[in-house]
Amino acid sequence: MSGMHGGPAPEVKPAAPASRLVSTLAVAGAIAGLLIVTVHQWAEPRILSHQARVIAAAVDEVLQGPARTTTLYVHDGALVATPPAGLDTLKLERIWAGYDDTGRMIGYALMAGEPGFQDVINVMFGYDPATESVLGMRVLDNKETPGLGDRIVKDTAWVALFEGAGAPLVPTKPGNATGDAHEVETITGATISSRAVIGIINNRIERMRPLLERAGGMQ
Amino acid sequence: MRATTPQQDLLRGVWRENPVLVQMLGLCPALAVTNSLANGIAMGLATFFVLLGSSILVSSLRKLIPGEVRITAYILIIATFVTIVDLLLASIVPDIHKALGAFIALIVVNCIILGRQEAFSSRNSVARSALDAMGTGAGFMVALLLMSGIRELLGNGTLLGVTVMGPRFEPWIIMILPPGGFFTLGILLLVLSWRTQRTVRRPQPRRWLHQAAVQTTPTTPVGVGGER
Amino acid sequence: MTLILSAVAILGGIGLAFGVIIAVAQRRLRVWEDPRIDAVNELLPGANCGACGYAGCRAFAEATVQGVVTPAQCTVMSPDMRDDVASYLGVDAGTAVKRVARLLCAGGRDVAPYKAEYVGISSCAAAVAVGGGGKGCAWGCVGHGDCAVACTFDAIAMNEQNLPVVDIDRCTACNDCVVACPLGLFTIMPVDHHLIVQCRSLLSGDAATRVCSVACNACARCVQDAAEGLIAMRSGLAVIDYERIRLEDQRAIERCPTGAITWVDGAQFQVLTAGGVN
Amino acid sequence: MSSNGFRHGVHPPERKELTAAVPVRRMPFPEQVVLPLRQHAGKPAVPLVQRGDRVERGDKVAAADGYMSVPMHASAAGIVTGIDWVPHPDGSMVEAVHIAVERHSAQLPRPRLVPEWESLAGDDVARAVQEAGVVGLGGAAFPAHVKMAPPKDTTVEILIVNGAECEPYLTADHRVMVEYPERVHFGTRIMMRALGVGRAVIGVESNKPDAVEALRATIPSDLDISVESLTVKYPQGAEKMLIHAITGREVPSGKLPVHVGAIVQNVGTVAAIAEVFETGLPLIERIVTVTGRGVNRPSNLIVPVGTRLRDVLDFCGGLNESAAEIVFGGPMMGMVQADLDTPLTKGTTGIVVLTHEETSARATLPCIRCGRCVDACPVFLMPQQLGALAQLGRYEDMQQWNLADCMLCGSCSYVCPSNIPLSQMFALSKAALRRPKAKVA
Amino acid sequence: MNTSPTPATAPFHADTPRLELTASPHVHAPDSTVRIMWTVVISLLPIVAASVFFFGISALLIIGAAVAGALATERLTGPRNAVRDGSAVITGLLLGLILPAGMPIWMPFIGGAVAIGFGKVIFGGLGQNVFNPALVGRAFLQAAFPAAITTWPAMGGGLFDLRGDNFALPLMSGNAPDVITEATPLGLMKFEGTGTDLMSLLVGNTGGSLGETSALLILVCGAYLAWKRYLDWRVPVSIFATVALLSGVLWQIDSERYANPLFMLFSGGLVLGAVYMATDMVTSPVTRAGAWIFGAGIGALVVLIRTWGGLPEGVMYAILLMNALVPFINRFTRPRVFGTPARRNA
Amino acid sequence: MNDLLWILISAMVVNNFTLALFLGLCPFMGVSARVSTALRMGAANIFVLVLTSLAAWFLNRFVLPGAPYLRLISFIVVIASLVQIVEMTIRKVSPTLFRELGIYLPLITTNCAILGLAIFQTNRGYGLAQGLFFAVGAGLGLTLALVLMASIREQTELSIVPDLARGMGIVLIIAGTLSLAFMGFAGLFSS
Ligand SMILES: Cc1cc2nc3c(=O)[nH]c(=O)nc-3n(C[C@H](O)[C@H](O)[C@H](O)COP(=O)(O)O)c2cc1C
Ligand SMILES: Cc1cc2nc3c(=O)[nH]c(=O)nc-3n(C[C@H](O)[C@H](O)[C@H](O)COP(=O)(O)O)c2cc1C
Ligand SMILES: Cc1cc2nc3c(=O)[nH]c(=O)nc-3n(C[C@H](O)[C@H](O)[C@H](O)COP(=O)(O)O)c2cc1C
Ligand SMILES: Cc1cc2nc3c(=O)[nH]c(=O)nc-3n(C[C@H](O)[C@H](O)[C@H](O)CO)c2cc1C
Ligand code: SF4
Ligand code: SF4
Ligand code: SF4
Ligand code: SF4
Ligand code: FES
Repeated sequence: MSGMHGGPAPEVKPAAPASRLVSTLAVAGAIAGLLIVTVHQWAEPRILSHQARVIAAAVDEVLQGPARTTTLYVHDGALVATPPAGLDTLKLERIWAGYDDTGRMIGYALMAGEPGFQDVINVMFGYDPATESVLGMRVLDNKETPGLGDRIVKDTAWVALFEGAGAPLVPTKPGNATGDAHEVETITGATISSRAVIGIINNRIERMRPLLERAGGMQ
Repeated sequence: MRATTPQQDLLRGVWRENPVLVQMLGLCPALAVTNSLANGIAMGLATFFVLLGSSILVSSLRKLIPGEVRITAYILIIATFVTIVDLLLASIVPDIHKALGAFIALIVVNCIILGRQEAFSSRNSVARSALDAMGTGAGFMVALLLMSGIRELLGNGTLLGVTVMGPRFEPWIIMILPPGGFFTLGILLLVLSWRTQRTVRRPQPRRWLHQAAVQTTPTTPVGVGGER
Repeated sequence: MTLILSAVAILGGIGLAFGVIIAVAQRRLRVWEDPRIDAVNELLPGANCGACGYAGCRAFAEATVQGVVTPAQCTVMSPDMRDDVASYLGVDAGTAVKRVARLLCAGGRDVAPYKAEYVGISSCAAAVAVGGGGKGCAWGCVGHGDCAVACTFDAIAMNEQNLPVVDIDRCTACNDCVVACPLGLFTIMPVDHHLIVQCRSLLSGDAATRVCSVACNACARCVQDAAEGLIAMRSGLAVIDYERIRLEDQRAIERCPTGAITWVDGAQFQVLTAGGVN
Repeated sequence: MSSNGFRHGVHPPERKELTAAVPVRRMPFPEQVVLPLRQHAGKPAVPLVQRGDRVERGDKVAAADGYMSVPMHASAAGIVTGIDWVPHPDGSMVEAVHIAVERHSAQLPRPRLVPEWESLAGDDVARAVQEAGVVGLGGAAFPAHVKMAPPKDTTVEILIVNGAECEPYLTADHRVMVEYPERVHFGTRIMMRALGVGRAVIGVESNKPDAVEALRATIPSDLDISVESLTVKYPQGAEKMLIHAITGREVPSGKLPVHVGAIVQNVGTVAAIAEVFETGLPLIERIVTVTGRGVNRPSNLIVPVGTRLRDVLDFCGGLNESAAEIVFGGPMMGMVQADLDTPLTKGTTGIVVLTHEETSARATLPCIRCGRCVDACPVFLMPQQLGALAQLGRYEDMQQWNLADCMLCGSCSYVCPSNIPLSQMFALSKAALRRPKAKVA
Repeated sequence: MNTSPTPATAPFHADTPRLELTASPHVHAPDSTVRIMWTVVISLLPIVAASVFFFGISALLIIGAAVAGALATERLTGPRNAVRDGSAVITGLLLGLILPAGMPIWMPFIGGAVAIGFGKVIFGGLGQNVFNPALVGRAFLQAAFPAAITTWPAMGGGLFDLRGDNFALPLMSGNAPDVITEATPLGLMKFEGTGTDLMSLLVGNTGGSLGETSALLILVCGAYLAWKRYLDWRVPVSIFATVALLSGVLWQIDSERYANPLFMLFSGGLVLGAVYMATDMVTSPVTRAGAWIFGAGIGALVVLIRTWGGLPEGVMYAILLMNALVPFINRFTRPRVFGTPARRNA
Repeated sequence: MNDLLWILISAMVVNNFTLALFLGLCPFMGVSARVSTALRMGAANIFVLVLTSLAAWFLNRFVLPGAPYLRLISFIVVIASLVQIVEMTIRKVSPTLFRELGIYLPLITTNCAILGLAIFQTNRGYGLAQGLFFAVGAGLGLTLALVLMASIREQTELSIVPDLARGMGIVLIIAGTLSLAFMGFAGLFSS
């Protein structure tokens, strides 16, 4: 099954001295490391900044264009603005707080992911603990079926439903809506995915509520 | 051994020994990332680059590398190139990098690349290895273009995101789902073997029943089954 | 800077480590097989026909690599393929006498009629097992071409008289047809043997010619005409002693009343006009 | 599972009504009898006569060639016209002693002494049976004396007399049992004595009540003989099936019946043995069923061995125009005949003339894996698998699927809705495996 | 190699008819593959009629298109005369019967083509296929046009009004159906947790695909085939048994979360699938033991997918998955050969 | 749903490496002609996958925290070398076992599934236990796909496949149908 056709038969080499084997690999390895790390030096800042941009955009969106945002880190059960030194900030769980130009806090942007129809769906959403309402939602990435599941991204009307919806959200079959603020219609043909998104948000809020309340007190 | 001309080195891999369509190697990327033309092209280019780079390096170092550790050494070389490509894509075209996901990294184990090192570069001059690599890379590219073209066209009605099949076209979602990948490649192979069919005739295993019962007189019925 | 160093260190380290391990391992654990065997095997036709007398091409490859046989023993290879193998191994290609398959029956359906209709699986073996296949002459070719199917080299085609015609250029004397024929009508012999009795029927006289007009009716004229001891009459059939084939000449066939004994030069029967393996 | 049957098997239409009630008649002597030297399983006999010799009815014309062989006797008085090739029922050619039957002869056998069997030891009885040229009349034509002297290391516990006659159309055994029950019992007695077994069972399919009746009525009081009525199902008569039905034992794959302590002998054979010790006459004639819609006067006949097919047919009013195919034996396993000059042999149980409607080959379709063949095979093979392999000529693989255990009963071919000639393919595959292998793969 | 001896002279014996030589056995059972197939076709007609009764002319259009697609492909790519054996008609009919009434008819046509092309001809035509062609067609359509295939037109409406944009241009999507759609009983169960009453399931006036509806009718037709021994009753019986058992147990555990067994049995495609599709002799095991295992496997998978899976209905996938296992089942249920000690597996 | 169990099942059927994620297709196409071979290939695969999972975990934990960008190269080099060593050892220690499994090892090294596993495991931040369940699940999934394909191919080998479809064409169509069938598992235990 291999692609190894043609080419002359391998001439029978005498076994090379062990020293050569070792040195070859060691040197090769070293050189490889050198090359890679150099490129990496060049590439890393760009990559990080791009990631930052993506997240910033999402935060911006789900918080409906705050004037200012700050990043908060979850550190032993509390939200801290600056984590103790020595910890890699990228490794910590992060949430973002948004403020309007008056400096009043609009709400928090939270990230969460859980299995949807095919695989894990990652969403970013804005939440205002004061009014206990969702400010906005954006699916960061998903592997749902194109044409069905991915309506949770493409169906802007549906995404809009989350703005101002009261938490906890209540999934409703299209047409059965009673106008209650907590209701979010599911998507016909993508019921599972849409329910998953709603579920993710609810669960995340559940888990973060104590933290947020404490933080709220902190203000 | 009959030596090969440079043209052969170059052209062999493109069609007659196409790595994907003929040798059935490097199937994973060929199926996994071909759900849109853009991805196909990106993956094709990336692989091309890695293949060319490692072939040149391997062939130039072939005298230095002892046979016992050649596999490991080759892999080192290949992996280095791949990592570099990975970093470059991530920093230059992040979206495509995201779409291709892990499959950029998986170029390392793309059977084609190591296969070529083992089979060719480890034994031939830099120039010939380079030609061979270009040919094979191009062949891989051809396969990817075919696959991803067909799949995006039917699966989304677009090419490179541009609507081609008209606004009311009902996309065949299956084409961008895993089964669609298998089916597309399957059909490609069928078409190919249909073309070769007409040139070469394979000897067929004997099947008594399907060379119809002996007719001594036309009145006695022919075995219907399976006649072709 | 530390970054760079650490990277170099890590990969260098890994390389070092496995360099050592593999080096040790290779010393301890190497198992070696002559790579030329595979190479030669690649060069062989891969028909696995056994004409060379070995169990498949790879066995032959081993033999050639060990120098037990010359590449020419493989009757299937074209001359230049032979030379490839020979030159690769740096040995002499060697030579072999051309042998081909000969049919010991001339009873096409025009001269040897059928007495009943066999209807069923289109195979000589099958037909013969069912009431003898309906051929008037129980020894004669029933003409469903098992041999033609068995021949891996497309050397046999059925002619419009339902007799197999051997293309002596393609025939590699692989013996498949000999095995395939349920009536044992094929035999392998050197092309330069001209005298052949194309009949196996043990009937004699009218009994023989009644079922096949080209049958050997045991009149023994060829025995008298041929060189002393070349041909003998055994139980209703003229038998040629190929040990003495040097003595053969055309006189033997001149007075044969049925033409059962023939002087074959090249192909045995007239090139097929119709039918044929498709 | 039922004590008097076996699992799987098929139910072909019996068609026995044509001759079941027709009493056995003796056929007049033909002008010529032809005695093939190969009429039995084993080595052919060697001729003792030449052209011009005069022979009386019952004279030995060919001698047994070793143990696995039997002598042959003139079935009619006349002049030997030569030893020449004739068509054999199996389609090949065979050398045969031709005898021009004497027109006005009384056809009386030479007076001969009847062997005193009570005084003989088992082996001598067997030897006498061999001398009389008796072979199995159930179709296989296996030399009878061999079965009468089983290997020393085996013990025979039961003698099974095979009166199943499961093949459609045939009624020869049926008539024997109805008309000569005592002879059957006498033969059984001799066999039991020779084998030294205490118990004998006569197995008869329940579609022959009169036969069961007749046999039961005449069981000798001093013998442990019982008559089993068996379920009507093909191939009930097959040795293995019969033994299973009667003793509940399975003959191990590749082994002989004696390995489960049983010997199976066909009723006709048993009767023939009895005749040897009643009249002293060797086996020179047998009962044959001539039947089928293609023959004008279906009947059960006593026919001299070596009578040519055409003579028998003529005596039965010849063929009618619907006749298409002539079979020696039953339609399930019988051998089809190509030539009317073929002589009847000792193994010929019947002549069945089939019509076009019955035989006209139907189109063959691919296997649809309906599994009917699997449900039909009495030895639990997977014919559809075997068939597929056979088509590709993968005979070695077929052995993995127990091709060797296939007894070519034809049940699978019978049921296959796609009309695939499975059993024929299996016969060919077995043959192919026997052929010398010239090469690999 | 079709040259074959034609007699050159008259038969030897002028006085006898020309004799035929065929291999034994010389008699044959009456059933033939062709007869079996066409009988199944006929047994399907009542079900087709019912679907027309429920879904009006649309049903006929869909089924017709599917059959057309199947036959066309069989005719063009299949062996000569293959269409005559009727199996392609069955494929088409069954495919049509498991589609919703509202879809553009070019979809069923493609489905039929795929069913025969990829499901059958590729494998070598009649009897050679591993997967149930009709279901291959259905699975293809479901993956290709998931939206179209999960919108179920409601019952009712006149005989002649369409249940959707049946006549959308080939390859173009239909207009949003102006007729009311309704969820299938299973959809309701899965997504709303509401059941449907047994009677309407049996009679069949519920949403769903054309033939999935009237359980009773299907059972009757199936019984007829089983009686003719054209389908193996073991398969449906063991499917029903397994589903009833498993869902019964679940129901005992928590009758709130899990559907009751009767609902499981008679909703969705289970009846049609068990009776007509799992029983396709080509794609089901040849041994009796195999049939039981096969059925049990399907039953278990159906319960698994319906209860914990993403999709409301799993019969199609269950059968396809078990189809893939059939070669395996055959090899492991190989009967013990007469006179051999224990089973050997090839 | 138990986390570890979900990882296992998801890797095995829902996101089957071969049929849903397109990993390890070369061996899937190449070594699926006979059931016996497929089983051995599967076994060898499970072995290497577990080995990989361990190696990856070790590297991530102890070697690479400082230099994530060296992951890829370190993974593949380590895995390939490990496999090559294992291969040589088996070949020496037990020739029979080598004939049974060993010959597949080199092929497996070239197999995306292995590296894929390492990478996914890293990206999803699996711990040791999770990693092992993931590896086993993936291995079982590969084996399942291989064996199914093999048994089907053995079956189709017996029938009269049209000349066109001989060889790989039909294998791919079968694979496609299989992955269609596996879509039935989509969303299993996720909602
Ligand atoms: C190929 C295929 C892919 C699917 N993909 C999704 C999906 O990504 N997300 C989803 O919620 N449902 C998906 N489904 C599930 C069906 O659409 C399911 O019927 C639907 O979610 C139920 O919603 P409904 O009750 O509005 O019909 C898919 C179904 C199929 C056949
Ligand atoms: C990343 C990688 C890719 C490989 N690709 C191929 C390939 O395409 N074809 C092949 O036959 N072997 C391939 N191999 C396997 C090696 O070629 C195999 O180890 C070699 O043929 C035997 O080397 P050894 O005898 O020194 O162990 C690959 C191995 C690795 C590690
Ligand atoms: C399929 C099959 C069916 C047979 N049917 C019968 C039968 O009906 N009657 C019979 O006597 N022998 C039948 N035989 C032959 C018996 O197996 C056994 O050879 C015979 O009864 C032994 O008795 P014999 O040697 O005296 O003929 C059959 C054999 C086979 C293989
Ligand atoms: C009882 C029975 C059920 C069948 N079911 C199907 C089926 O579900 N799908 C199908 O395509 N063909 C079916 N067929 C027809 C035929 O078997 C099928 O087309 C074969 O798979 C073609 O090789 C069935 C045939 C019978 C006798
Ligand atoms: S099969 Fe016969 S004819 Fe064909 S090559 Fe072999 S020997 Fe010659
Ligand atoms: S020579 Fe033999 S095998 Fe060939 S056609 Fe004649 S009988 Fe058949
Ligand atoms: S009976 Fe015929 S069609 Fe049915 S499985 Fe057996 S061989 Fe196939
Ligand atoms: S012929 Fe062989 S395979 Fe067929 S039923 Fe009889 S024993 Fe079974
Ligand atoms: S490319 Fe994935 S295994 Fe070959």
